[in-house]
Amino acid sequence: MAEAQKYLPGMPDEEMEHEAVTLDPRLEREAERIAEALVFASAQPVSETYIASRLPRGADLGRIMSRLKALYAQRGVNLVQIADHWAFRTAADLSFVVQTDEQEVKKLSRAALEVLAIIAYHQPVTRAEIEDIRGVQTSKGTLDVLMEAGWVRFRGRRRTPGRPVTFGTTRDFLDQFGLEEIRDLPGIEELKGAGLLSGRVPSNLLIPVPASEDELSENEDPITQMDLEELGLLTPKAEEDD
Amino acid sequence: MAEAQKYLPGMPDEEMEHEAVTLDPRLEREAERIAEALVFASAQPVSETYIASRLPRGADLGRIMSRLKALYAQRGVNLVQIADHWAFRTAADLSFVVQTDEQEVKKLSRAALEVLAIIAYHQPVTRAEIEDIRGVQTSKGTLDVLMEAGWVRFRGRRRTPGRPVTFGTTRDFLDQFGLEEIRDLPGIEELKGAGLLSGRVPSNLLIPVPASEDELSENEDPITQMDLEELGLLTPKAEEDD
Amino acid sequence: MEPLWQEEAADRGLHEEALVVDLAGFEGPLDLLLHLARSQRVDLSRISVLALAEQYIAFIERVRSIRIELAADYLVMAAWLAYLKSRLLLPQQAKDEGPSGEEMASALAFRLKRLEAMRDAATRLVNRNRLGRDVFPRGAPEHIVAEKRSGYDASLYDLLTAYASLRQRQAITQVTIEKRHVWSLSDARLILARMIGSLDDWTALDHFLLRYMTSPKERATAIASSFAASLEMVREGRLEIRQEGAFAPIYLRRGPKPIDAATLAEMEAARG
Repeated sequence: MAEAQKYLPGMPDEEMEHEAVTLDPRLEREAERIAEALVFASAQPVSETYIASRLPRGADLGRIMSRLKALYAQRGVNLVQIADHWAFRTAADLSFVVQTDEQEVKKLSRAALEVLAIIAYHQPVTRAEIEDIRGVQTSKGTLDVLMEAGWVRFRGRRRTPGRPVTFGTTRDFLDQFGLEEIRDLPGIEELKGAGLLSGRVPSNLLIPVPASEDELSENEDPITQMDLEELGLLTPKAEEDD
Repeated sequence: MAEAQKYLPGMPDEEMEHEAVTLDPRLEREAERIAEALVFASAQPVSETYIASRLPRGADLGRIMSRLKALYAQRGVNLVQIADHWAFRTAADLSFVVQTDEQEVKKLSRAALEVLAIIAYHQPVTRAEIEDIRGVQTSKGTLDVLMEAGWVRFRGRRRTPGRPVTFGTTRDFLDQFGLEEIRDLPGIEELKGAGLLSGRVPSNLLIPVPASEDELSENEDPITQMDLEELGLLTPKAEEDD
Repeated sequence: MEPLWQEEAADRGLHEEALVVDLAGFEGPLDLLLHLARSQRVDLSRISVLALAEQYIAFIERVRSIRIELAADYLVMAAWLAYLKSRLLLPQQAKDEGPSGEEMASALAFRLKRLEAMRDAATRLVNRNRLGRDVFPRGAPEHIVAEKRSGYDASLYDLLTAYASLRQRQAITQVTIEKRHVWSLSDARLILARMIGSLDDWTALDHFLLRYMTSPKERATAIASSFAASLEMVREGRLEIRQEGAFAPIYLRRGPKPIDAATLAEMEAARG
């Protein structure tokens, strides 16, 4: 409570005077209102660069944003950070009331979801590496669907022979799954610790890997419509960690 | 100030106890959060009837809304009442922040995307070559849009009869599309692998490795100031579409 | 965790009793192996790779015995596992090259663990609070932030799809143009009709078609269409045809009712 109270709206600013104040308190407060208005007015995350360009000279963006974030933390609408962008989003615990008519969430096939997870945790990652992890070739309608959704993008090229193209996730991906940054991916530290993200198989790779032709093999998963629930992908339940 | 303080978020609710409390303070606070989230997420002003239908039983809508209104009154965003509907609006004194920037982001047309992609892959490329690849004439407007966006530039002139102007991409182009260098554009195998080209690609389809955007190729001459004038490129208005 | 995967096993059509096998539910050999490994009901780092190899091979044999066609990948994996099994069972020879059976087994275990970890990660990811399902943006945004100087918006994906589909479209158009080189029956008939005036004596079909064959690629279609057209014209009495034996040259000459100039003109006109 005390913490929240510190950042109350309409609070006299004298309370913050012990902090390094670079701006006149009135200007500081104005800067806060501007940042709030800018982010609140947009449905898309707004970049810090952009916000900063609109603030009075001398305003401390970092302090302003973290103050606003704390201020909204307990409210029905929260201020969230997405990489170096900011956005207002309804509080997750209110999802039961705030149902819009159009359910905009994209349904992903099991294969697409798996590829998305691999890209997120292993990025930058090449297609060959994705296929190595999954043990099957990537079918059409997997990577392109993820790119179309705006969650996955071509990142660049690996500096190895052949210079293969690498894939990574986007800011929209973070926004979609409520992540501030990639390091917030669930369990990523444990996976790294267990060596499961290194891509380096302890021994050599004699294990058959999928042939490299581009045509789909018939055994590629056509589950697109299959219910994720049936596959246990929507019931996380007790199943924590590995 | 005192007025605002009374309705602060995260305030202990005991302070309101002198009011006619019909709800447990925690539920009351929840009701406030719900109303806030509902109005925030709605595309239109939300009717009181609708908000009331979503609130916990016994919640006093009138009191909740006026509390929220007071809470936001001093902020960058205000809660406003329009007849019996509610909406969030940028505070009137801050409208300049939101409006100064009315340069709307336009989507590139399909034709422009195609021309841009051809220039990226086939650079240095002449207008005639672009038309040959697309199989249709390219209006001058399309190239103008790309030049105006700062993604396409004149590279030089081809050392062939007529000395046609060659086009190439710019550094801004790389920035926009998140590429480190032009050679990072995916090749034919990679487009196939990502599902952007279907598996049945005719054998006559070749995708060039784009030439570096900085150096002129052997059969290109640099563009001179004189060329630009001669081409009428410094007075773009005269020349209208084809 | 167990009920979850049992359920999945049922969905995937892996019923022991009924011997109904639906491999379409599996995403390749590694997926099948992971499934089998789970049925050992131990932590993946403690699975018996030997037992797993045996299970897999047995499974593949059973599937083949009921004559279900298997993708080659499954058979390759079976062969590899058979090899692995032999390496695990035979004592390591001093001069053996390559990895030991244990190394191979641990590599396999690693891959299974990694795949499982990614499956779990996918599950956790999809169950997070999703934008548009659990969490919502401002419903009535008041501005769109134009951060790019260009004023235009396009993603690399847009650019590449536009390019890929353009190139594909254009390439296909070119293929269609190529198809015009196929001789239709009426093409062939017209050509034969034109030639007939000069055919007093037997002439090989190949010989008089030569002047029409601009490229060797057309040879097959020209001969096929002319031959079919010539049969029709023989029936009408316009042509006579003769062949000494199978694969011998085909000879043509004018028939009892040759095409007159007027009919030929009509045919030319009809073809435009």
